[in-house]
Amino acid sequence: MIFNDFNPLEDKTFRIIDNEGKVIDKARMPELDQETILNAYKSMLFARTADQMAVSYQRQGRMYTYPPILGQEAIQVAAGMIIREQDWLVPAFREMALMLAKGVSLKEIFLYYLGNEEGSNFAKANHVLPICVPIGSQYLHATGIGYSVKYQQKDEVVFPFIGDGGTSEGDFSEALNFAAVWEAPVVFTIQNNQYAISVPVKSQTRSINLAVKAVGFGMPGIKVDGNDFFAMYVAYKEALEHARAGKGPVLIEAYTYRKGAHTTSDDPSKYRTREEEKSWEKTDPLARLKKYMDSQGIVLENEEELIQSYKEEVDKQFLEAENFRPYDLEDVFNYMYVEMPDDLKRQKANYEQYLSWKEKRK
Amino acid sequence: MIFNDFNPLEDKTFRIIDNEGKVIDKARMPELDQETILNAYKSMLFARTADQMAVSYQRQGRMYTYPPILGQEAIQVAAGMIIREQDWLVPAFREMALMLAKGVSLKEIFLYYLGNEEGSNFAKANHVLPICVPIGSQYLHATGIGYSVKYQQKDEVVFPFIGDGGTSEGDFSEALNFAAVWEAPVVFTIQNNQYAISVPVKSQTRSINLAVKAVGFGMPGIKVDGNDFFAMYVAYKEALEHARAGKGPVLIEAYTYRKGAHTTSDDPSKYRTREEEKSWEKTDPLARLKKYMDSQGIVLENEEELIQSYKEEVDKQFLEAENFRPYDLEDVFNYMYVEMPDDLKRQKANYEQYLSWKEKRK
Amino acid sequence: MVQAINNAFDIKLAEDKTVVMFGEDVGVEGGVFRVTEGLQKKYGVQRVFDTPIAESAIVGTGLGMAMSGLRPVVELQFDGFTYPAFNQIISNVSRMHNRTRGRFKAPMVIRFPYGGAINAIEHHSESPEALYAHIPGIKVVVPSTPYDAKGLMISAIETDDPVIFMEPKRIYRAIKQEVPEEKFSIPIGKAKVLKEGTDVTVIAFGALIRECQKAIVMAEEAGISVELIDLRTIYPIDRETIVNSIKKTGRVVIVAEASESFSVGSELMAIANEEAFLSLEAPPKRVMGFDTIVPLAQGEPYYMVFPDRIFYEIEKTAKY
Amino acid sequence: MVQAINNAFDIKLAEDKTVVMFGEDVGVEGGVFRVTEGLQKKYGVQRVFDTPIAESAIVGTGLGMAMSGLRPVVELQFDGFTYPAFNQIISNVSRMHNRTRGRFKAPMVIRFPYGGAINAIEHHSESPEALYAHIPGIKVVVPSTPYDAKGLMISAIETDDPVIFMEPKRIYRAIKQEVPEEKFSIPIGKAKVLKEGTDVTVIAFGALIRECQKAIVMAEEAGISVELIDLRTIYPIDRETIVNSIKKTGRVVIVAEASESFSVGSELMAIANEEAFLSLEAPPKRVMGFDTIVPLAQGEPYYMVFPDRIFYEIEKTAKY
Ligand SMILES: Cc1ncc(C[n+]2csc(CCOP(=O)(O)OP(=O)(O)O)c2C)c(N)n1
Ligand SMILES: Cc1ncc(C[n+]2csc(CCOP(=O)(O)OP(=O)(O)O)c2C)c(N)n1
Ligand SMILES: [Mg+2]
Ligand SMILES: [Mg+2]
Repeated sequence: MIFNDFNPLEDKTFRIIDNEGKVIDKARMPELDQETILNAYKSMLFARTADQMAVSYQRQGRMYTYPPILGQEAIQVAAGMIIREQDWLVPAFREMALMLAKGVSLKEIFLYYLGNEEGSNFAKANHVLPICVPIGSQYLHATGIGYSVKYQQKDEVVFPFIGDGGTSEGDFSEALNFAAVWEAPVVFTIQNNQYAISVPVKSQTRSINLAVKAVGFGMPGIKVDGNDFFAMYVAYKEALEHARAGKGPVLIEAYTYRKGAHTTSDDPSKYRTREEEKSWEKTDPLARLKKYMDSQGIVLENEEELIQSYKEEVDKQFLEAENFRPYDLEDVFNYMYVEMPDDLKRQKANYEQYLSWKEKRK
Repeated sequence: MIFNDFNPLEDKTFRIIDNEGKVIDKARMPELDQETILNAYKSMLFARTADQMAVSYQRQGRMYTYPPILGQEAIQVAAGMIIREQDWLVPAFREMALMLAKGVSLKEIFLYYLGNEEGSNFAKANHVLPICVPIGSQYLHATGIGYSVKYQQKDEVVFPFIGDGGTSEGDFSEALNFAAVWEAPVVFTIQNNQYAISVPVKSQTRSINLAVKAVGFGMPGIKVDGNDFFAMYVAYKEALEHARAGKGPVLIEAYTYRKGAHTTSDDPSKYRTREEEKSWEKTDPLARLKKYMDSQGIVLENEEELIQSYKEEVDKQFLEAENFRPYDLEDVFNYMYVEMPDDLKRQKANYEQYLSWKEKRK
Repeated sequence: MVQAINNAFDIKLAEDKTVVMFGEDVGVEGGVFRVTEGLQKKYGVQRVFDTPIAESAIVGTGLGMAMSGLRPVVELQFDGFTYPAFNQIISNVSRMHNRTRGRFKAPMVIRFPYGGAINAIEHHSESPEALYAHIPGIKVVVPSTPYDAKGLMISAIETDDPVIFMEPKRIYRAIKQEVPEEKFSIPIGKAKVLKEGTDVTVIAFGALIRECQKAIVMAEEAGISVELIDLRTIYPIDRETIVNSIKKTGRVVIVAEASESFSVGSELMAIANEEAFLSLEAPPKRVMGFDTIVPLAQGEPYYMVFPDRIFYEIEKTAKY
Repeated sequence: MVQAINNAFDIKLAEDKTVVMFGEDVGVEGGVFRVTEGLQKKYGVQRVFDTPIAESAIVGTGLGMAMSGLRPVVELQFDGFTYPAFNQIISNVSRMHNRTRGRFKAPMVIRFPYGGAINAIEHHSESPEALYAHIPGIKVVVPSTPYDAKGLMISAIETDDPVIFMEPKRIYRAIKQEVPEEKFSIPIGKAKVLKEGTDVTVIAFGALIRECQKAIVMAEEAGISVELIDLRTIYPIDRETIVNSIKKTGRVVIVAEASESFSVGSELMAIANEEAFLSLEAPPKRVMGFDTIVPLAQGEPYYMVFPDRIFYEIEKTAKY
């Protein structure tokens, strides 16, 4: 069990390949065939393409905001390969690649950032919660789902996500505590991308790392190199097995770097240096995996064309989102309750009267 | 430093005398003269007397409720000997003995449980916050005071208290985290008395103990035998020095047992066995200290008379509380704001009109 | 009322395996007011259980359960300890259905004892109904009798929307009433006219219904005919019943225990104006708590609304 | 307005060493809206600093500081993220003075940007003033211009009571106004008559004052004389100014962005009834948000209160 071998109290980091793509922990290298590895890389590439296009749509004024995942692709693609159809994804708001893996469409993601709640009404994704903006609160939902699936004796595992900053919220601690007490099948992930908007993780906590927070709740924790696809893959694989075996929750700190801005309205140059950004370049998850592939003779053919086809796909989805049916007055009122109460009917009717007055005045 | 020697990760407990009052850790036995020890015992005895009388006042229907400290006297008397005039006490609600040590009067404590806010208006106690009923919230106030005294470069240390159950609240974790990040001079105590009303600590958390929760915030933590007066004394002494030296916060788990009921409206027989209660009898903090004193020839003379005089003192204070000036309409309105706003003046005036109508009707 | 609510739980736990119940001391102890007494023994620790002390977690995990096939009924131990869960309630519980356009529902009951006049210490005497009623997406229910408590609780558990269920702790054991053993329910969102009358409408809910009834005896003796409405549900509020009565009497007195500013009293006065302005013969009047903290026991007699004061205001309104 | 508030901070930080300022991203970054820009550089990291992400802690530690000699001004990043701090505000901050009979004061400012119409994502567009105004023991302030923001902020920092200071984010940079560089203050608890008129009183605050002003232009063109009141402080509310105006015009339209039920609108209608019943010539009217979550950007045009709709209601009220 990697959870026993990498003690966060000693600040150990689980890593399989180094920055040059060289395998440094052969014993733990997962047995994946070439195609699987190639597909993983492709998924990362697709995510990165979509991410960059999302940023540019926003710059073009065609989308309101967007939180880039640039640099965090390995974590999410690895998780996406382990998380099964029946498992639950409980995202924070920076899990685009993982949401895609779980069956959310890019169109839906775009629709959300185009300001339409239908973007959280995933048509094909099973067991995926909408993104959660109030930081930390989603961790509790995950623990509750963990209790629920255990109670119902279902073979389902819950995968909640949070950022490094989110670990400071009380809800984070409460969720870990309840999950441990309930021995709930929950695999908690912290995407430690070093920043909470402008605040570096060293201002967030004095603990030697974030994985160590598991100790206070009596559950295993591990710090994993989040830019190492293989390490993340193995960590999730073992975590899933751990949870399925009824051994309760685990905490994974995925150590990574937010290469982009916090959201499209943020300017990182206000709070971090170019040098720092550069020093992380060499850990880039795609570049590392690519180097490994090169060393193994795993060839991605026609990369340019592939990216071109990805771009077309992304653009197609974005256009679908842009051309989604117009937002209606109904959409404001319809979903507040399972059945619309009289009060809302009255308010809606009054508003319609106003609208017809407005119509007439024209 | 005891904080280095008793690693909570190994579930070590710091203890100086055993249940028979025998010194088992000579090296760490504090140098206290006989009189000091005698006085400590007397303080514990006074607290116990007052506590038991409080319970009986409540039984007589002369007080609304009361949370007994029975069994937790050593922690509080030891802390009371270390905490200086300028230091801050931030209580939960089960720190009667410690509040007395800090200059709160029994009369005030009784007045509170007689249903009068004047019971939190301590006339002579310096830097003592009122009891705090919303569990955990007081820990944050303590951290804020810690920041404040550090910012103002004052030689003051903050001593917040909480119960074992309270460690599950988000505020508990947030307070430890902020204190660690700020390196604030705060000595956090958990009085682990094994129960949160009816819920045993093993249902509260899966951590191996409560002191270990310090690890997740990068601060020292220690589990201390809370029924061992000497161990508690040394723990507080070192904690105070640690904080004064600018080394930041520490966490002390005082391992003890709530011998009484949660409050006077609780019946522990619903949720715990007589056997369990009995098994804790032999750890009683007063009995243990007494045995030590006996072995050292430290004699408490005229114990019966002393207790009698304590009873008279307690009763005197209770009567003062009972005969406190009657509660007035003013007392409802006067303190809501520093200056009473018009709205409250209006509401008060309206009420007075009603009162005079009522008067006339008689 | 304790009995009646316990009975509602018993019925629902027995007939629906998706109902689970938890909170601080609700399991072994059966709740500090014994509302869940005996249920853990009968239905097991998986279905009725104690949690660590963390209200945000109690509600937040409850939401997770509600989204994944269960119907959690969670207890917050007292009114004053609901606030650590406020963020979960307003940001998550109340919105999940709307946010996901109905893809997820949140069928859960958040219940707690509320109100004062039991000589409690601080934070044990609050009436936060206005805070919760202002939150779109939840329903807020307050029973005033054992019968209502049972019927409304059954509805609350069966409703697919999240419900805040406030239990008037001071009448937990005060009212003796025969409540049928079998299952029945009372619709959420409907007020009840408890007594018809022609001169003044009195609107109240929860524990204060009893105080109003005593005041009404005084009023009738003084020749004033009073119509009494029990709101039963604070939101969605039953405008129709309220307005019909005000139109009839032209005068309305609103009785509640919370601080009066920005309260349910304010809203009822607004409704009176919006829907019955031309019928109003006197200014609608609220008889409520001051804009102060609920005082400790010695101060409660000033703060609390007693029949005397209600009668005083009914009379003034009737004579206006 | 960003500039004016920043200037108020600059003045208070310079003249009073007990003023400290903190929150998420307020230090290095100067706040996500740049309201605290440059202050950390000028006053040091001990006085203006970033905290971990934990709103309960930001407010709770602020209270501790306020009780021990400081005057903290804490920022909560958005309206929708004030709720994790709700318990600290209602259970601790608002009560410390009363609980200890004045032995401890809690001079602190809890400030946050509020309101919608900026095309933000979820939880960034809320108007929770009614929730805070219902809490006894705190003051709730909302400025509508840069000048007011500066003067009210100075008062808020100097007041010995805790103040919730809501900053209308959508006009953070929208209004250009000359604001004197020197120190001045505007009293908390006083409303302002922005424009006199005889037919209808319009009451609003914060960002919607501008919308009202536009509506009033339309109304005056239609021959309706409107008196406009800016509340400035939600609690303690300035009954006198409000009531004098309603007595004069006999008609009142209340404009705000929050959900209308159990809101500031409800309270103002209650006040109109309590104090000016006999002067009312038309039912007081609220023009407010629906009882729904604030929709995302595409739905905001329906939810938000625009001049058109205000004028529509002014006209109806005037013609009543
Ligand atoms: C309760 C709450 N407080 C504040 C915010 C505002 N906010 C949005 S993202 C963010 C930083 C989050 O940092 P982190 O948890 O590290 O996640 P990351 O953005 O790096 O993925 C903050 C403070 C929020 N969304 N929710
Ligand atoms: C926020 C909050 N939730 C619930 C309660 C009700 N309550 C009062 S005491 C108590 C148990 C406290 O247990 P613990 O922290 O172990 O302290 P002890 O009573 O043992 O000293 C509970 C749940 C409360 N006071 N505050
Ligand atoms: Mg981060
Ligand atoms: Mg305890």
